[in-house]
Amino acid sequence: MTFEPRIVGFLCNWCSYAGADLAGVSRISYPPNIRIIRLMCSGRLDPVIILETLAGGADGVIVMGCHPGDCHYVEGNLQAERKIRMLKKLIARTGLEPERLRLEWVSASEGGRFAELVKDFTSQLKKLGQSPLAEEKPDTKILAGVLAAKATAADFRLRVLVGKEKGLIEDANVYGEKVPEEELDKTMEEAIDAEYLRNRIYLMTKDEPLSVKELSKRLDLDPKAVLRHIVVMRRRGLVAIDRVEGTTPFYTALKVE
Amino acid sequence: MERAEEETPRIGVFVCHCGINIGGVVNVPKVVEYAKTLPNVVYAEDNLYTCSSEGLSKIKEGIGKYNLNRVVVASCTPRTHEPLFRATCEETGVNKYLFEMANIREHCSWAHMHEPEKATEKAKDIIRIAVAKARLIQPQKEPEIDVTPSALVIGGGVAGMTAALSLAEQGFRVHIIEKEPELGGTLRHLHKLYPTMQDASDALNQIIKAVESNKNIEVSTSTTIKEVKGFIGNFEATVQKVNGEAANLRVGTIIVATGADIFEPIGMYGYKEYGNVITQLQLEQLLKDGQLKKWERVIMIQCVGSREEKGRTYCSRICCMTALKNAVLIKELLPDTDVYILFRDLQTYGGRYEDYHRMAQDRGIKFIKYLQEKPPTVVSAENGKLTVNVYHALLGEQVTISGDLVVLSTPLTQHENAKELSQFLKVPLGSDGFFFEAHVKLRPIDFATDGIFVCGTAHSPKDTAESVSQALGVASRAAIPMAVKRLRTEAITAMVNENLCSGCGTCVKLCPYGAIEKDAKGVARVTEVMCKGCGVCGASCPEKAISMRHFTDEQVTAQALAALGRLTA
Amino acid sequence: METEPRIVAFLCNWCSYAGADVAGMSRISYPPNVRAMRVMCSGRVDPSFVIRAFETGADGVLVAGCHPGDCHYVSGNLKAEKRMETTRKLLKLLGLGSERLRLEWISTSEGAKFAEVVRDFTESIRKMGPNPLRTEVDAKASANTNTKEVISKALRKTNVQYCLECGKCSSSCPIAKVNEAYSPRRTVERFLLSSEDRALSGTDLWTCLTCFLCTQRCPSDVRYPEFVRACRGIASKEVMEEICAHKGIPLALSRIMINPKIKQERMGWLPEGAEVSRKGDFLYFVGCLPYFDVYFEDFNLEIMKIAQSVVKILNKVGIKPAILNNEKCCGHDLLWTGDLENFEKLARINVAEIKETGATKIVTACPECYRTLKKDYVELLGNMDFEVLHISELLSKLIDEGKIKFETELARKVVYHDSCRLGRHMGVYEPPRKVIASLPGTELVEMKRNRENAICCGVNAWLSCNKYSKEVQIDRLIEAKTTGADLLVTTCPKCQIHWKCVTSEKLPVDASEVTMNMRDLSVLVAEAMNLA
Amino acid sequence: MESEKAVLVIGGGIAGIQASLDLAGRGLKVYLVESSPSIGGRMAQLDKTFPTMDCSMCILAPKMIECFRHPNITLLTYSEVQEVSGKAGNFSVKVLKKPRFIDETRCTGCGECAQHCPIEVYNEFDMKLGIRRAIYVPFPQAVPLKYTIDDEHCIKCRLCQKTCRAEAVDFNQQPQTISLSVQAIIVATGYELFDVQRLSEYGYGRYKNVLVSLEFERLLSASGPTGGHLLRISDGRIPRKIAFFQCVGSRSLKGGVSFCSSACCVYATKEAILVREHVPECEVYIFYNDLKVFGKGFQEFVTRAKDDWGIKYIRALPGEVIEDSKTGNLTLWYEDTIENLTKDMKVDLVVLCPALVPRVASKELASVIGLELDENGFFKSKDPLFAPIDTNVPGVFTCGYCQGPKDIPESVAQASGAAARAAEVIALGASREAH
Repeated sequence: MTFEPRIVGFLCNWCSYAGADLAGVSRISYPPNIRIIRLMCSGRLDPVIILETLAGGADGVIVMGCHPGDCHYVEGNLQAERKIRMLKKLIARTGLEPERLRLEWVSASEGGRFAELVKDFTSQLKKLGQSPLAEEKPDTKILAGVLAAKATAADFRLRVLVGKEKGLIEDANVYGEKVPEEELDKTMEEAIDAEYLRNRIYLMTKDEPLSVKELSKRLDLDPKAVLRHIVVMRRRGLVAIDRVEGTTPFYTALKVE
Repeated sequence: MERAEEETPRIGVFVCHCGINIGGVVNVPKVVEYAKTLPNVVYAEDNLYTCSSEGLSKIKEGIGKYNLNRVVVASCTPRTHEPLFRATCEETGVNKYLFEMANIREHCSWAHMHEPEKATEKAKDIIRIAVAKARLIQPQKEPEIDVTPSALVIGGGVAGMTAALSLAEQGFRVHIIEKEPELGGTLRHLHKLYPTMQDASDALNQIIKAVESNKNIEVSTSTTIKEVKGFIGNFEATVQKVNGEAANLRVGTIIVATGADIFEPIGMYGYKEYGNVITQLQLEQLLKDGQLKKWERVIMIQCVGSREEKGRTYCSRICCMTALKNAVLIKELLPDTDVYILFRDLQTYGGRYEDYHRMAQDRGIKFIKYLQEKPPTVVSAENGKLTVNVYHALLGEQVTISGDLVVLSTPLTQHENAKELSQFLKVPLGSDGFFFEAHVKLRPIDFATDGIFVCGTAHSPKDTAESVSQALGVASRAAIPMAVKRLRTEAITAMVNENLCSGCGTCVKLCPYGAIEKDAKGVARVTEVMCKGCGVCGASCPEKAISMRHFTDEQVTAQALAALGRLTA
Repeated sequence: METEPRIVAFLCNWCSYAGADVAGMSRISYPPNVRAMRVMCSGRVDPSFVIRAFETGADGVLVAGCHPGDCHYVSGNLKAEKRMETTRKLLKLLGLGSERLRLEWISTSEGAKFAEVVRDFTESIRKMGPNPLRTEVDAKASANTNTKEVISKALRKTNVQYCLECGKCSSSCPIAKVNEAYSPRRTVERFLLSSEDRALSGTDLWTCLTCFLCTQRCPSDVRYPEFVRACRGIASKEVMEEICAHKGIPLALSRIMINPKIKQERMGWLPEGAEVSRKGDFLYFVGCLPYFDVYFEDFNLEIMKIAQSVVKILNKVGIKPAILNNEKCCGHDLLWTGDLENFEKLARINVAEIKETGATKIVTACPECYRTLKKDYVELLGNMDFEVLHISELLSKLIDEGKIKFETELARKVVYHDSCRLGRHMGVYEPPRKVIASLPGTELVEMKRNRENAICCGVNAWLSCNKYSKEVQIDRLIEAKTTGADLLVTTCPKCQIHWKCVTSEKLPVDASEVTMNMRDLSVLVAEAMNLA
Repeated sequence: MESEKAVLVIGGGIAGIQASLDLAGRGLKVYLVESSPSIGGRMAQLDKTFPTMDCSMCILAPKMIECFRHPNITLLTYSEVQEVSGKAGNFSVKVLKKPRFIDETRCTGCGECAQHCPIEVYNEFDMKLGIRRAIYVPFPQAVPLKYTIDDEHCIKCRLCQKTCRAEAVDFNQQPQTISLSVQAIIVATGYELFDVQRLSEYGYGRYKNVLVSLEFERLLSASGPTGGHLLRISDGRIPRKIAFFQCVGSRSLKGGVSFCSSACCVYATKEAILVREHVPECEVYIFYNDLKVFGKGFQEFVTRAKDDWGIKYIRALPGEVIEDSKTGNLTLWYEDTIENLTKDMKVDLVVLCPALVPRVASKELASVIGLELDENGFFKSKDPLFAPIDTNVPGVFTCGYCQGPKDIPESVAQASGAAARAAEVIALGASREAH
């Protein structure tokens, strides 16, 4: 039997869902691999939900919203775009293919485009193969990565950066300065890196106390960098020293309220 | 009679054949059997047409017989049919938000009509997703608010007065506040109005008389806005007279009819340098005062300070007609005077203005098209004359005209203090400085913020007839909430968990409707009646402190997992 | 009034002029009536010199050249012989008498012959009496007009002030497409800006074909050709004369006809057995065909066949048309060259003569006569008591009524060309097509640009026949040819003349691409009726 | 109570829809009469709207559905107003409901019937570029989503009847006259296209690749006959060069209408941008006379089209179009009035922007109601300046294009204005009753 990818589609009510309706009304056929979930706006989609879906074994997730300028809620679709951009960077770090997540604009009159996109995504995923997180044999390493990513996406820092991205670029920060887009991109990149690793560390140390050396081995990361994260995490009250073996402290995750 | 939310979900699933539209592809009985196996599903059946009166009574029957407190209909798209099924649920005492729809026609049978087996599997999945959500949905209430049946009209020009008169005739109280000592706005400075050539002051006096004698209208001149609080139905405006006297007005709706300024072209074409370079506005005054001289030649220049490459990029719409009108008036009084109009593109649009243009042609008014990149030049010549040099684009030749008077047609521009008003009202200005409507196409006189409207030249340059049309339009838009007195607002709104909120303000910035603000405690508070339920705030909240009614993270996640086959009891 | 004959003599430099010298040197006396003009060759004497000489009152014209074989320029004298023969025919038609023009061969040594010729010619002219045109030395309309007033009236009358400068005219105008210096729009704009000097003193006004294609398409209903017509009256005549084809002969002929003393001899074409009358309800207005027949004899167009066919057809269906013996030019070309004064004179004469016949119906086979009689006369003189029909309208009606029987299968593929006057000017598009379509064995095909979009034959009122008009003509002929038709039918004799003219010159394309059989509609119908 | 009062709205385009929603929203009863089987009007046919490039159907469909759902609105589609009597505050109206041959209460809009109908007819909604069946909805988002049998083309094979499980097909349906009593009337009958065949120099109807703009709009639309692929319908080729002609029949003293349709310069710009979106290498030329950029954001829109999209504007109205009969390509002649040169251009497609003219049917309606028309056939305003929405008949108001050229937002604003005026009439009546 050939591999049939399972796709979850999150569609905005006003344009894309209507576009999918029109594909049906026009009897345009497309692969039956997509399962559609209706949202009021593509901007509604919390990154955590997408990561949850991927962790749940979806072979692909496609988010569809109104074309820029068409959003029923002014610019929720652009917010979605920012989130997806961040998510793709995050996913890239987990070992899961970021191509499993797509964002597309489909208007209410683009039944053909909807079908075309589903067709295209399905064949793209067929080439990519089954998700390593699909039920039968989830790749534990990648799963750990995705779960860390999920935790990262739920964290304050990235969310605030994404949420304020538009304001920072277009208006100004509290000091009345506009932040150049490239600069913000760099900040974002660094934040993704840092927060993702911290969450990895947190999840690892939740299972068992680990030393910097061990963490560095498992994360394939310079011990110095690991230690820097540990320091930050200790300050935030995320990890504490469980025990010291010889001169080596072992860290363990703290429960967070 | 509504069923309590704490009850265990008892879900009924109704699967529609839609004639053979679904049934011809999807194996409906098999799907029904499958639905019965899903958690919390206590009943499932199939119907030929669930939306027929017969189908609807089957739903009602099911609700009664099996004590259902959640209903899932698997048929077509909720975009057209959901209201019908919701209404059916409500008739039986099930809150309409306890209904969920599975679209197995548009998204399944029609799209996969050549793969019946796969379509059947997909239909099962779609129903599973719907059931996953149905298990978690809660009854919702659409909040109701009272509307104060009075309006505040900001600006006492022709637009504001027309809107006020119509609202008053419809039976509502209206407050007009005007910053000038008298009503009338821009029309006070005009001589005649095109295309009817009616005398502007005559017309204005009639309207002012009607306004002043209308017992539903209260006028405050020399008055400006100091503060506006509240939301649709319940605005509270603080207004202040020039003498410092302040007052509070409680109104249900607000109309912005603040008009526009007329651009003064200082430093352009010798304006203020040569006495005989004037603006159309000044010419209106000369015409009004009967101060024309026996000019040999009058030259009008269009697009002075409008349609610029940068800055005032917009076309001011009324200048071509104004120039034509004044040129014709000059010709009437001084038939031997040559009148030239130097234009870029003649904006003689619509049903009547072309005829007006032809009338000007009949009178021998001369038209010269100039190019933006080769604008005319005006220099002073001997004996008080002016020399205008212009590249006649349509002949490809330089033309020199010696004239006695140069008239500059300048655009309408936004008032300087509009920015302040836009902040008071939390309504936006566009890049051209004019007030920016909710939607350029279909909500041209509404603001995104409910209960506040815009008309006249505050919105964009327009002439009297167009301002009147818009003002009447606003009189309808503003009347709607005041006529119904109580408003039901969106139930699908954002909720803030105050304990989680850190007061970072991300949501405040993101909300396109200004529905979220930080309260005294520094946490976000949603004004439900202003919220439209898009959910952008929730998806972006750094603390995940905001949840969306009827589209909670839990519900959406459950649907996503159900799509992957993960639905557990 | 002076009655002494005034004779103009054109003498060739090498033989005859020298002959005249010899006559003098030999002190041979001859009458003093001759005013001699030296030309390098008798071949230089254009018929227009002769016609203009008569128009301005000469009683006789003598052209003298070398004897055949002696020509200093090989064969100039032979050309002169042919031209003078044509000119003599024209003079005959005009009723001036061909004898007023004499061509003689006089060599250097023949002083006596020169004197003899002059003597003899003077005598014969004296017998003929003075040139009837002699008293009326009024060749040109007196330009006693206020330019500003003419323009402002014309602007209003022809909607020029409504011009929106869109350029639809120039991109429709067949001339503007090939001559980038020309644009009706720009001409109009100059008038509107009161900077019309260039237009009035240049060629712009004379370039217009008055084909009405621009007017047909102008959204502002600017009737540019009519505007041009009105302004030609105040535009430079020198420019006009420079660009006038055939040295202005056709216009001169028209002007000559105005003279009441002119009694034309123009009825020679009537076919044998033709039944025509002097008076009657039904009049056939022949037009200038007899003159064209003479002047364009070389084209072998059998121009008179048109008139003959018309009469035969009319007779066949039982109509005995009245024909004016002294029918004057309708004045079309004068009108369109801005000579309103002379046009009016012709109009009044013709209308009076028509009234005389008692005709209530006039048929013409010439689109220009058709327009002029039906429209311009009415505009000038008010409504007429007669109805004007184009032959195609009449034929179409007769076919409808079953009064026409066709005898011959023509087996022709015919393409029809709408002449500007019949088509766009007068809106007659369908009758000629109907007539052609009803001819047995005839297939009617259309050019791409037909009916209201048809392209002019390239010349109007004998003006501006130049490289641009030739481009237009060749383009049109190629268009006709590419339809695959084997016969090009028109209702306007002038279209045929202009095309024939262009194809008889050096062509920029292969002759096979443009050469086509041409036929006038009436001739074709007569053929089908076996009346040819 | 206002709820007993009713207003008749004639015309189910965006203006009529907006007026109805405003009135219904404030609690008045509305009868919305539309002559075609669905409301939506011209706007439903548009792909995008200028200057925001909003998807037209995306923003219109919710309003259409709202009309259908609104308890205060009675939709009378496929219906015509036949008789109006009475006066402001008390009109009696007779509406003729044409037989759809479908029981609207039974039809579920499932479309099974159309799948089986053997008759194919050119679809008017797609400007006859696409195909529909003899039993049809004009377009998938039609409101109401009820099928109609096109009596003219139906061959009565009754296959639809056999396939309809809802038993909605009723060949015995008769025209039905409905009597209404209303207090005020709003007329919003919109426009139709000027017959561009009258300008034979452009060859519309003779040349396959000369289209009118509304046809082109359908060709661009994702829901149109080519599924949104920009192709020449004549031969399926992708056009590489397209010319738009402005003022085809408008601003004319002869052979057209004297007024300016007001929207063409900008909608042509929109279509031009869409062309570049669809086929980036396709060159687009817009031939115009005066660029009418008077509306909000229009000038900026045109500037963007020039600078960002590379649309070329040439100030000229072309004189003529000539087809190459072999390739179907077109040569057009124009005088570039800025360069002052007359030249030709070869293009693959010519799109004519015709004058938008008041509907022929509005003449009939005018006589039914007693409304005056102006010389251009628009409903005449009582006072063009201060009572633009009022007509010569008290209690009857007009809005939208039928009252004079305007774009969508102007129509929408004016429709609300008409609603306000109608509400005033009712308020006046109510206060009289009270006294």
